[in-house]
This record gives sequence, structure tokens and C-alpha cells, in this order.
Amino acid sequence: MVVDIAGFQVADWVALVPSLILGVTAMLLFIVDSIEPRPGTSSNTVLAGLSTLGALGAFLVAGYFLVLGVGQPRGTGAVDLFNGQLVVDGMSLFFVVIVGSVTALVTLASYDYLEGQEYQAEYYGLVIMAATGMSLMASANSLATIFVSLELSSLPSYALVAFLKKNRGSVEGGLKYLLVGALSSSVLVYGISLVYAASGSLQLNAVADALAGGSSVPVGILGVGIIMVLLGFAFKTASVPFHFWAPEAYEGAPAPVSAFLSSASKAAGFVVAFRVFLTAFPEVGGLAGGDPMVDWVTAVTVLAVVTMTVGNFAAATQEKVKRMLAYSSVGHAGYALIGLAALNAPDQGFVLGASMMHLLVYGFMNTGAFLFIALTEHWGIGRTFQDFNGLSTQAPLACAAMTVFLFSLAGLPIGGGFISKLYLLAATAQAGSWLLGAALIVNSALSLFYYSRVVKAMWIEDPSADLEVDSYPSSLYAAVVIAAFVTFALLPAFGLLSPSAFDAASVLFG
Amino acid sequence: MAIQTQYFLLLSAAVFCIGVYGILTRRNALVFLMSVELMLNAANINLVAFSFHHGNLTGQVFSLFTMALAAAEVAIGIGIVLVLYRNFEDIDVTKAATMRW
Amino acid sequence: MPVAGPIEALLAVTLVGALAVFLAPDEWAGKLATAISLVPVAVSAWMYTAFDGAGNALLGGDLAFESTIGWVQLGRYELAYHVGLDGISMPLLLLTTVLTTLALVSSWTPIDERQSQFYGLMLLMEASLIGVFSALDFFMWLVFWEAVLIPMYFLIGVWGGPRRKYAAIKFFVYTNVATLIMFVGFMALVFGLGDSISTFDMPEIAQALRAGGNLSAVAGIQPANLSLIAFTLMFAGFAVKVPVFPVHTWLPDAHVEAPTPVSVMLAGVLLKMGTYALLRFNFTMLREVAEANAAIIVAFGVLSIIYGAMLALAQQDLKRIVAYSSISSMGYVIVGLVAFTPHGFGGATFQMISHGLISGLMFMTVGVIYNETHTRMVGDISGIADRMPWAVGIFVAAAFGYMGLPFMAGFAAEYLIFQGAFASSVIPAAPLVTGVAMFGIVIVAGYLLWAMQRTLFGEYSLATDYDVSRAPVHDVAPLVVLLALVIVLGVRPGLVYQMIQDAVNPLLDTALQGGVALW
Amino acid sequence: MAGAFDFVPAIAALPLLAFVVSLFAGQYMPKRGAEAGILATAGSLVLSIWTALTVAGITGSATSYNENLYTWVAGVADGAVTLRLGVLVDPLTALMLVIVSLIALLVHVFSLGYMNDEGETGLPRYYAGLGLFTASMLAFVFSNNLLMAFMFFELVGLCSYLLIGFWFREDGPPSAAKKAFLVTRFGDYFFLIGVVGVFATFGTGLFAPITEGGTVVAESFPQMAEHALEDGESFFGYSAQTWITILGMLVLGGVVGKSAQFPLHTWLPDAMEGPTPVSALIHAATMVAAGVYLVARMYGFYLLSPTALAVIALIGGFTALFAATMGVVKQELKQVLAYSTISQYGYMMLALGSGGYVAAVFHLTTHAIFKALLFLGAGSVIIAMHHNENMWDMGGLKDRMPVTYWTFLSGSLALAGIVPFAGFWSKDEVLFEALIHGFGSTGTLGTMFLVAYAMGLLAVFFTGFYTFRMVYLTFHGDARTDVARDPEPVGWNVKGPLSVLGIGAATVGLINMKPIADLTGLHIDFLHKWLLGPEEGGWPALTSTGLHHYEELMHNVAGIDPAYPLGETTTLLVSALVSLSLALAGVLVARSLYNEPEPVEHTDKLGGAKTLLMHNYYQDEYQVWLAQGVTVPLARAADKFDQGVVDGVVNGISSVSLFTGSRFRRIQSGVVTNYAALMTLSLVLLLVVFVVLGGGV
Repeated sequence: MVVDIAGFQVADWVALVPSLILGVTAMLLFIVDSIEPRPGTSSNTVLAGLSTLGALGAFLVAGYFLVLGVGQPRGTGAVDLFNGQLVVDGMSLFFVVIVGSVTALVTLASYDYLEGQEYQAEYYGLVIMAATGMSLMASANSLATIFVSLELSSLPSYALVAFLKKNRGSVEGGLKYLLVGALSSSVLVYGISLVYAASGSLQLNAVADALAGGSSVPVGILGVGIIMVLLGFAFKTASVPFHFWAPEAYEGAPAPVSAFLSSASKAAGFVVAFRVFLTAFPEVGGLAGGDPMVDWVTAVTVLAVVTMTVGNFAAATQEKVKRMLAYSSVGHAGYALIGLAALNAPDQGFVLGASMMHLLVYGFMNTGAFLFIALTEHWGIGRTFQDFNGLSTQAPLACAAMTVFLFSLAGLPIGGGFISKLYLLAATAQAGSWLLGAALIVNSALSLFYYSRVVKAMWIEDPSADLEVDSYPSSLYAAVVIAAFVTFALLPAFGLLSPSAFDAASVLFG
Repeated sequence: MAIQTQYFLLLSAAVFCIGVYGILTRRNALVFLMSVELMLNAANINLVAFSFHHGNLTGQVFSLFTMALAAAEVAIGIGIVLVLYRNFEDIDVTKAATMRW
Repeated sequence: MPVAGPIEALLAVTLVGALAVFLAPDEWAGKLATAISLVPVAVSAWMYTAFDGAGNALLGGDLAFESTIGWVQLGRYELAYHVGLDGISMPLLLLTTVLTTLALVSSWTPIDERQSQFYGLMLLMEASLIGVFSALDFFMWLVFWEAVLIPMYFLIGVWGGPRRKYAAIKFFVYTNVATLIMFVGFMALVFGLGDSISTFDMPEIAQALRAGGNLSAVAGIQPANLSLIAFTLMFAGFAVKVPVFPVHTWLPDAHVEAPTPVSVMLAGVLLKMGTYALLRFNFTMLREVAEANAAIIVAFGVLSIIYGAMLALAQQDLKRIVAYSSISSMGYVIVGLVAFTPHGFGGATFQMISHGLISGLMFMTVGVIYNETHTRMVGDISGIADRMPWAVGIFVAAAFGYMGLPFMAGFAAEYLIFQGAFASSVIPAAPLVTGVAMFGIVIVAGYLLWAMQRTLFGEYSLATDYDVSRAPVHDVAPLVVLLALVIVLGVRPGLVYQMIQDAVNPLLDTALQGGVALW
Repeated sequence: MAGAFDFVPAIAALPLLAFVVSLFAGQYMPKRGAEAGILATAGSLVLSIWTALTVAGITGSATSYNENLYTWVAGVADGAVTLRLGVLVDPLTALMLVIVSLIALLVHVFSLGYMNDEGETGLPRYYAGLGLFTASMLAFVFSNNLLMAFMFFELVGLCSYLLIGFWFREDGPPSAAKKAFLVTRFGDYFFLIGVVGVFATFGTGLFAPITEGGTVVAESFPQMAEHALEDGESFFGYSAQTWITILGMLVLGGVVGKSAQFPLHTWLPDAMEGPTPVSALIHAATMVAAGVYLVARMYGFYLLSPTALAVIALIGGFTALFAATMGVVKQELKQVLAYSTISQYGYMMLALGSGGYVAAVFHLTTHAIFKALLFLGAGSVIIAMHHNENMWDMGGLKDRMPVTYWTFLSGSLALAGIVPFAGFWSKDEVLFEALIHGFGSTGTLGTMFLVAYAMGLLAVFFTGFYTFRMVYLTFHGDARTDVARDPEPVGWNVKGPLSVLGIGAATVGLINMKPIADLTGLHIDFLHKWLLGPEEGGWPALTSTGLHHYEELMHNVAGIDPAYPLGETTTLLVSALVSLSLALAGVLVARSLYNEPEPVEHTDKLGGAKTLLMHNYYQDEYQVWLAQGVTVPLARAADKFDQGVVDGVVNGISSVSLFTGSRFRRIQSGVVTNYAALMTLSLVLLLVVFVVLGGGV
């Protein structure tokens, strides 16, 4: 198979280059570490630089492909690989962009964060591994590949959360993440097995065709399968009811890892969910008209409402900033779920695109927020809101960046979060699902309240006497500031990526 | 003569439920992992049975993947259980509850 | 179309200026900011003289200083940077620039810490306000609309009074919710217009809506009900900003806690955003719904007038008095708008300007007195007329301006509103309703005269032991300027009323489609 | 060539200039700004006289003038009224202009003695206030439309506020100023509705039509109302008759407030807290007259509504009597004068209500003169008494300050209505008109007039009594205090104005000695002629404000006609005799009670009535109660409601959501087994809801 990329006739696997870059980088990291005389002593700089370059490369190539139109109608059209086990289309590239950029920021920040830590090579290796998995999730087009890539991203994540072996929080978080993850993956696999039972196939398009033809086994089995698959993805996206791992894992994990999981991993989970439900189960869900066999749209609606409500309300009353962010990330999962919930709208691509754009912006603003937490952990100031009092007097630049993240998360016009959130709201209006709209309004108001608690602490409250910021770690700062800049830039420059998002979205609806 | 497929389905469901039961009742991290194994294998039963039912090999192949991944999962799991023991002097999953609310 | 017009210049100067002031040292941040803010004043003054707009911006009138740049392609919709002025927005823009400069000068005395941040934020707010009054693309407008909140939050939260944190967050969340509600309403309209609209260009949408028959059902809601729902949501959203009873309670807290210059901006310009939006959206785009529900709307207006005035009557804090009376004054605007008569619309718009000036003047005067006495409680001050004659003299003048003394802007505005409302064919029992609304002018006299008698006149005494002396010149100067403006507009309303009328009259042109009443 | 009419605006502009000058440059002038005021008012007086002469046809041909000079607000759309400022000059205007500017000039001069020589501070403010007042008052007088009238009506209110509160360091004046403005504002509220209503109904507020070359270019609202009445139109769902009445009553609200008529009279006695010259100018001669003047100005409109006329007459008659009775027991010089002022304006209202247009204007004129005189006289006494106003501390000032005494006496005789002093002629005419119209008018209207007449007549007695009680207590008998024994002498600037006005008070009645005229057949009722105008053409035809027109309206619309129960001459004489004798009776009673070396309180003789009178019929009490006993508690309640309920809901929502949050977070128990349980539970739940119930199986 040959595809035309930018006028060059190249083998179709070239379309997969972004993911390959990540995979190769992971290998390189292990090589670099292993050629070092004494294990675990590789120079931080090399490892961080290498992985950052890898992630950046994946990000840039994917972006370039997006611009070229690879996998998109205006370009080559969706590129099917390995008999449709993997597919490279606008959506996959779009999410590779998210994953790549987040990974780059995280690895960049980790350079300072991991100062003096052991097993750095393993750390970077695992991060890039997980990133590879996520990028593959974006392309996975068969339940089999989906499960494999999903595990490829999950397993390193468990280890990463528990990376600080001597830190009880980290270990506890890792444990919970692992156990909940194991349970969820088994639910997912069981669901997959039932879907296979109903359809006799794992490749998504084939599943869709088989189901459209009506199946030999009772639809109830299919229904159970679909619900279980949905919950399996709910784990990855940290949505209720499989969100329980998130607060602890995010709180316990090293802040960069929290950033990585809450942004990239969540996005990957969503791309899989989007692809599976919109490629394999549209007829089943009644999207093609007619009443649904299994009304997963309503199920997702319920999950979305519950998720954003639980996440935000719990976040509103936290004492620790990091945990607040963890819960808020659950809330945002609820927002993003609107993309699968408000689908009885005339313009479904609009709805899904809004959700995708939100994930993109969220990738930057949330990563930035967690990296700011990494900064504070690096400074060793406490974790509660009070500990942040008057921080702006010590580190105005970082605090300004954090303010941008928080207000953008709250949906104020200081970052791309403003447009994406309003677009989700618009989507609910278009679909006429007032429940979602009302929930979104209430929650976003509440979120404004608790986000501004941090801002208040940093800017309005007076610093406590012993507040002392001694060091200004360059790479952490760089990561935070870049994230802030991009978050802000995404307000005026929202249009750079939104067309590809909306195109990619509408493609899924054929 | 072949056994009808729905019996396999019932079997797998039963195994799955046993696994869930184990997860809900046992506090030992290792047993927890074992229960997860049970659930995964329940899925495998389905996959194999229905691959036979549908007459294609996809399911059987996928079940191999599942087993491999299950193994990997346990590998990581054991590692985490180790550090858990180092930090909490116990592998009771309910003991590790410093972070909540 | 020219891209770098004066409006862009205004935005650029204020934004860059804000940045510069942020980086400037505290010592001369105030002077620097004031100097920078003179540029917008000059530019907007020139714009006023060079103003060549005609008709209403949303109804196909000729826009002044218009410019358009494509911005974002979102799904089917194309967002654009589209700004321009008509006879309604021009005076408001002028009000914004002038009031900002005066507020900046008036903050030299009270603001004594973190100056560079304060003045920077003030300039940021000016930029956003300029955007609000000039943007014509809905999303663009929304960006500025919400952007106003951010500097306001800090200005109240950092430099405010004892309960500043509560006031700031209350203002923040309250108005934010309002925006989201309003947004849903408007989007419902946009989707209702379906394929006939592919942008968020406000003129395009307004004309499509007024043409009638373009609305189609959204999610099973029939067009008539759709427009009613949209109207209700948007009215609810904007009512918070105005504010209209019963969604006004953020205002007194915000005012009392905010430092004087911020109160000036809040009462002078921010409240006008609400009525401006009501005029632009509800009363321009959904005229028939507004007329069908005139009874309810006017009830809200009258209620705000009387209720706000009664509340002002019960206050002890000078700032609270002015704050509540602002609610009352903005009620007049609602009454004027819903009258659907030339003088009704014109008077309402003119009231936005005049109240902007007069309430600003009131707050500044109270602030000047506070700078000397360090209290705003009516009971604490008595007979300071001796100690600070000029400030007190201006206070009296401002108070009478607030009471609607002829030949001051307030009288012109209120009289025109009454004239418009009295003759309204839309308001049921218009003469009676107008008469009731007008009773506000008696109550306002009641509490202002009472407050003046208690604080300014009588035996000199002061609860806080400060040595009250004449206010510094740079405190009084802005007062004088404002008073002068108030009188000039009172003697010659035409200076702005001509262009206002020119812009509001088209609102009454088209025939009606017949809207659905709430009940 | 530019005639007097072109300079009419200057009549108001000059004092306005004086206001600016004395406000900003006053403190640099030797007399602290008085110079500017005096020059300006003198200029205004000259111009006013020139205008009057022109109106009389002596200088210049045109005898009336009505132009719009300034467009205040241009209504561009159709249905949007245009609001203009303009000048209307007809005999009424000219007369009032002369009166106002004359009194203003005299008061300015007097102030030199009363304020400057007494070493007051803040004089620039004082003279600025006087200047602004004079300007606004004059502008009000020559306003050619209702809105302009209202605007300056409000401005004079402001000046009254500022001048009453001139001594702001004490507690009394600011409070009195507040009350004065507030009470009048309450009246003006109705006035404003009336103005809006008139513009909304007729699209114009012109008092008189504007004509160019004989053709009407802008119709006046009384004319339009007249036509509407003829054509039987209806406005706002009311018949023209009803609507005109409503509008008339609304405007009347402002009149009642400014002219201190019952029930809005309560502010005037308190207003005496202000400097005495101010009382003389504002609260006796001019501003208080504004209300009456307004009625006279739009008399053509009121004549269309008999109801309104009846109300006016009754209010007038009642106020005349009611205020006079209160004047009887007052201790302080200025208080007596204040109540007499209220009473006298009651007479004018009575006259206007009962169709005595000329009588009203006549009494307005004479009263302006003699009441200003009395106040200035009182002022001079107060100077002498070192600002002690209590009459019981005075006595025997007759010999020590003769000029004051004789002038004051002349004023008192005028006030009491003793022939031949000014008051006699005017008051007599007022009563006479009320009487004959009472007999002549049809239906209840006539009886109303008679009732009003009766009250007015009774008031004559009281007027005579309190006036001379005042005179005797102040000037006669023995001095009762050391100050009274050795009063402070007053200067030329006090005596000058007194003498001018004293002569005036004695003589001004001569301008309209209607009884004599009727008896002798000599045409010496100049004022009558002045307001009557030529039968055909001339200013009445142009402005339709002539007496002929009014008499037609009275006859045709209101149904007011004169009737002479005893024949014309006899009735005239009888009514004159009755009122005169009543006045004399009052004087004599006062003489018998108080003209003795050591007069004593006789108020106890009144028994229960005394307390009632001392408390002014509890008018203030109930108005204060309305303000503080009703409104303030209501406001407090509203505040409670706002804080508790409206804001309570807002805060409630936030605390409720925070509480919910604190519960939600409890789900996160921290024990992973619970998580597993919850996950399984929710899985089962979803399966049940969406598969079993969802009709899957």
C-alpha cells in the first residue's frame, strides 16, 4: 500500500511515524541507560533531552501531518493499516498532537523535578512507553489493538504513580490505581468478549456491519458488553463510576506524572471511547435514526452529568490544591463526555469537535496547573490553600501562569478554555439536552469558585512569615510558562487547530 | 456433539462473578490480583467459545493477548505490592488509606 | 476595510499601556497610567468629532470606524473580529475613556500599595470595556464581556475593604453564571436560525431575527417558544449586570468593599454593560417578545426603581446609599427601553451616559470625603462643610444632579424616559405606571437630602479622630470635570442625544411578528 | 432695530452672571459680591421696566412677544416631541418681571445692612444664591412653555434650599432647608407628571401660540385643549374633560407645594430659619408667588375644568382662614408673617379659583410689595434686637426706630386691609369676585365659591387681629428687655428699601381701585385695563392670554357668571364694607388686648384651641410621622427583606452547594475495597437500567 504524503509516494506505515517516533525514543532511552556503566546513573540531561525531543518530534510530525491533510478527506483519506487494525485519520493525529505536546511538557518539567532521584532512565522510559501506548490508542481501530495499546499505556502509568518508592502517598496511589485499573481492564475485556460474542468480530467497522445486519445472539448480551466497555473506558478517562483511583493517584503521584495522566491519558481514553462508540455502535445507539437497541447515548449523558457534578462538588471543598485539581480533572472528564452525550443534535460533528477541542486546551491548561504544583513541591511549600498564601510576592511569573491556567479551566477569556467550554455549552443547547446544559452551568460556576480560591491565596492573601522561595528551576519554569503561553494563545489562535478537530469529528459521522 | 455456546457463556459469567466476589471480600493484595485473573479468564472463556461459535480465530488469538497482558499486569502488581509492604508493613489493601475524601 | 482603525488604536494603547504599567515601579505607576489613559481620551474625543455613523449598528446602519478580520472557523460557524460604532456605542465609549482617566486620577490618594498592579488592571479593564462597546461579533463581544470580570475581581479583592474577598467572589461567580445563562439563550437563537446564519455577526443575526420567519424549531421547541425562552434567558443573564431586582444583591457588597475608583468604574460603566446588552440583544433582536411581555418587564423596572430607592433610604453607609440608588436609576433605563418609543429608547441610552457621569461623581465625592475622614458612616460625620468647602459644594451639586435637577444630565435623561414611557403604547396603563415609576424622584430627594443634612451640615464632629482639611487639588479636579460634563450635557443634551436618537429610531421601524407572552 | 423684547433673556442673564461672579470672585470684592448682585438686579429692573413700557405700547409697536429661542432636545423621529426654551412676554409677564426685579434689587440693598454690617461670613455664597435665585425666578416668569417653567421652578427650589440653609453650622437651618425642598418636591412630583402628560397629550407645552405675521405656527396647549373639548376628543381612554381635569390637578400639585397651600404649607414657617432678606424675597414676595403665577399663566387651561377651579377656590379659601388662625398665637415676628403669607396666597388661589383673574394678579402685586416690606421691617427690628425674634422681648420700639415703625405700620395696614392701603383694594376685589361668581355660577360650583368666600371673609378678621397684635407687641407699650430699651441702630441700606416699599404699600392699591372706578365711572382700574387688552387684535389676539378670552371661557366652558344679589353697586359697597369692618374689628380687638404698657398672654382664653393652634393643627406632626413613622420603618423592613431573603437565597445556594460538596467527597472513603464495591454496584445498576429495563433482554 502506498499513500501520497506531501507529494511523496510513501509506504502507508509512514502515516504511523508519530507513534513510531515515541516507540523508538523509548527504546533509545533504555539503550542509553544500559550503556551507562552503573545502572541508574545516567545523566538527567541526556534522558530528559532525549525524551523531550522524542515527544516533541511526535507532536511536530503529527501536527505537520494534520496540516498536510494526512488521513483526512482533503488529503489521503483515512489510512488503514494491518487490515484496519490501526487507522490514521484526522482524529488520531489530533490526539497524538495532544499526547505529544503534553508528554514534551512533562518530560521537560521532570528534568528539574527528578533532580537527585534514582532510576530516572526508568522514569523517562515508562513515560515515553505510556505515551506510545496513548498514541496507539488514538489510532487503534480494533477492540484488540485498543485493549493492547490501552494496557501499554496503563501498565507504565501504575509504575509511574508509585515511582517515589519511599513515599507512602505515592505507593498508596499506585496501589489503588493498579487495583482499580486491573478490575476495570477485566471489565473491559469481558465487555469486549461479549461484543465479540454478539458480532463475531473485533475490528470496529466489521463490528458495526455485523451489528447492522442483526446478530445471532440475544441483544442483551451485546448490551451488557457495551455497558462494560463503556465503563472500561470510564476508568481511562477517570469518569464516574470508575474514577475512584483518580484523586488518590493524582495526589500521591509525582506532580509531573499527575499532569501526564490527567491530561494525556485522559485524552487517549476519550479518543478510544469516541472511536469505538461512533465507529462500532452508532446504529446500536440509534444515531442512524430509529430507536436504539442499547441506549448508550442516554447512559453517557447520565455518566457525564454525574461525573461533572461529583468532580466539581468534591473539588469545591478540598483543602489540598493538588487534590482539588485531581477532582476538577474528574469534572472536566464530565465536560468532555458531552461529546458522546449530546449526540441527538443536528450537527453532531459540532458537538464532538467541541469536546475534542476542549481536550486539547485542557491538555495544556491542566498540565500547566499540575506542573505548577510540581514547582511548589520542588520548593517544598505545603500543599494546602493556606500554604499558597501570598506566593505571588515570591514568584509572580509562575503565579501569573497559574492564574492563566486556573481561569482558563474555569472558562474565563484568558485562555482557550473559554471558547471550548462555551462550545460545549452551545452543543448542549443545540442538542436541546437542557439537563446537560444546566449541569454544565452550575458546575462551571462552582468551579470558578474553587479555582479562584487558589488565585485568592496567591494574590490576595498576605504571605505567612516563613514563606521562602529559594530556587527558580529553569526547566520547570520553562514548561509552566510555555504551557501558560499556549493556553493563552489558544484564545486568539483557537482557529489553528479547531478546523481539523471539527473535520475529524464530522468524518466519524460519515 | 458440541456443547451449546450459551453454557460457555454461563460458565464465564459464573467465573467472572466469583472473581468479583473475591475482589469485594478479600483484603490481601495478592488475592485481589488473583481474582482479577479469574475475571480476565472468564473473558477468555467467552472469546474462545465464541470464536468457535463464529467459526473465526480472532477470539482465540485475542485471548492469547489477554493472557500475556494479564501476566504483565501481575508483574507490575507484584512490584507495587512489594513497595506497599515496605511502606505499610502489610499487604492488606484496606490499610493503605492515608489519602481520602 | 481598514484594519488599523482608531478602535484598534484604543485597544492597543490600553493593552500595551497596561503591560507597561505592570512593569513600572509603584512610585510613578499612577502618573504613568494616567498619562497613558489620556491617549484614549484624545482618540475617542477625535472619534466623536469625526463620527460619521448613521442608523443602528445592528439594523444595517452605517458604522463608524468599522473593521473586520476573520478569526476562528468553528464547525459551521465563522467567528470574526468585527468592531464598529454607532450612535449608541459612541457615547458609551467616550464615557468609558473619560471616566477611566478621572478614576485613575482619583486613585492617587487612596491607593497606596501595589500601585503598578492596580493601575495596570485598571487599564486592562478599560481595554475590555472599549471592546464590549465596540465589538459586533458575538463571540468577540463575549470575550471582552467576560474579560471585564478578571481585573474587577482583583481590583475588589486586593484593594477592597474588610469584606473584600466575599464581595469579590460573589461578584465574580454571580455575574459569570449570568453570562453562561445568557449564552445558552443566545445560542438557542443562533441554532434556531439554522443554515440562514453561518457567523456570529450580531448585525447579521439581528436582521435575520427581525426579518421574522427565519427561526426554525430547535430540539423540538417551536420558534415562537424558542424566542420566548431565549429572551427570558438573555434577560435573566443581563439583568444581573444591570442589576434588576431581585438579582441585585452582589452590587451593594461590591460597591461598599471596592476602593473608590473601582466603584466609579463599576457604577459608571460596568452597570451600563447590562443595559447596553439588553438594548442590543433583547430589545433589538427580539422586539416582538419584549413587546408581548412589556407588562412583566416594566414591572421589574418599576420594582427596581422604588425598591432600590427604599433600600437606599435605609442605609447608613454613604457608599451603600449611592449603590442602592444606582439600582433605582438603572430601573429607569429598563422602563425607558420597554416603552418602545423614540424618547424611551433615547432617554434610556442617555440615562446610561448621565448616570455613568453622576454616579461616578457621587462615588468620587464620597471617596474624597472618605480620604479625609476615613469613615463613610452617616452617623460618624457631621458638619464637614466648613473643613472642605469645595468638596462639599460639589457633593451638594452632585446630589441635586442625582435628584434630577434641571440643566443637569440626570434631569434630561429621566424626563425623556418619562416622556417616552408616558406615551408608550406597549406598556399597559402607561400613564399610571410612569407616574408610579416617577415617585422615585421623591424618594431619592429624601435620602440624599437626609444624608447631606446629617454629614455635611450642622455642628462639626467626627467619630474617627482624623484632622479633616481641604482635599488636595488632584482629588477635586476630577470632580470638577465630571460636574462640568454633567451640566454641559444637562444644558445641551443634543451633544450626544442627536446621535443616540439617530441610532435608536431604526429600532422602531420594522413591523412586528407578534411574540408569545409569558402568560 | 432691537426692541426691548430682544433683551428679555438678559433680564435673567444678568443675575446669572452675578451668580457666577459673586461665587468665584465674591471674596475679593469689598462687599463680598453684593456689588454684582445689585448692579445685575438694577439692570434687570431697568430692562423689565423697558419691557413693560413696550408692552404698554409706549416704546415700540409690538405689545407682546412669544418666541422659541433654544432647542433643548430635538425629537427627530415622528412622535418624539421636541423640547424648547423660549420667551413669552405679555402684560402679566411684564408686571411680574417688574415686581420680581424691583423686590430683588431692594432685598440686595437691604442685605448690605442685614448681612454685611452684621459681619456674616460666607457672603459670596449668599449673594451667589440670591443671584441664581433672581435669575431662575425671572426666567420662570418669562418661560413660554410648561417644561421650561418646571425647570426653573425646580431651580428656584434649589436656591430656596441653599439660602434657607445658609447658616449651615447650626442644626435648624439645614433641617428646615431639607424640609422645604422635600415638601415642595413632593408637589413638584405631581407637577412633573402633569408636564409629561401635557406634552404627551398635546405634543407641546406652549402657554400661548406662536404666530408669524398673524398666522399661528405653533399652537398652545390651552388652545388645543379647548378645541379637544369642543370636538369631544378623548385621551388615554378618558374624555377630554376628565383628562384636562386630571392634568390640571397634577400641575396644581406643584402650585400647592410652592405657594405653601394646605396641605403642603408646612415648610414655609420652618423656612424662616433662613436670613430675613431671603424670607422677604423668596418666601414672601416672589418664589411663593410662582405657584399662583403658574395658575394665572395657564389660566386658559384651568378655566376648561370647573372641577379644578372649585378645588383651587376651596384650597385657597380654606388655607386663608386656616393659616390666619395659626398666626394668631405665634410668639415670633417672622412666624406671624410666615403664616400671614400662607393665608394671603390662599386669597390669591381663592380669586383664581373663583374666576377673579384680575383680583388674583392685583393681590399678588400688592402682597409682594407689602409683605416684602413687612419682612424687611421685621429684619430691621431683628437687627435692632440682636437677632432676637420673640415679640414678648420687644415693645416700645416705636420711638426708638421711627422709620421702621411707620413703614412697618403702612405695611400692616395694607396687610390688614384697611382703606386706603394697598391690601384693602386687592383683598376686597378678591372677595367681591368670589361673592358675585358664587351667586352667579351654576350648580355646585357656585356653592363651592360661596363656601370659599365665607372662609376668606372670616379670615379677614383674624388677619386684622394678628397683624395688629404683632404691631402692638413689637412697637407699642414699654420696652420689655434691655435690648429693646437700647436697640442697635440701622443704616441707610435698611431704611432706604423700607421707605420705598412703605410708600409702595400705601399707594400701589391705586393701580386698580375698582370700587371707585365703578362708583365714579372713572376708568382708573389700570391693572384691569392692563390685563384686558384691546377688544380686537393687539396682544390678546396673538397670545390668547387676554381677559376677554378668559371671560368667554368662564362663561362658555366653566359656567362662571357674575350675579349681583343686591344690584351691582350695592353689592360692591356691601362686600367692601363687610370686609373692611371685619378687618377693623380685628384691629380693635387686638388693640384692646395688647395696646397697653405691659401686655400679657391672652392665648389661655382660647382654652383647648390654644394647644391646637400652637401645634399648627398637628400638620407637621402627621407629616413627620408619614416620613419617619411610616416610610423609614418601611425602608428598614425592605432592607431586612433584602439582606435576609433576597441575599439570603444567594448565600444559601452557595452554602448548600458547599455542604453537598463536603458530602460528595465522603464517597472517596480511601479504602480501595469500597471503591471496588461501588464500581461493581454502579455496573450492576447501569446494566439493570439500560439492558434489562432498556428492553435489551
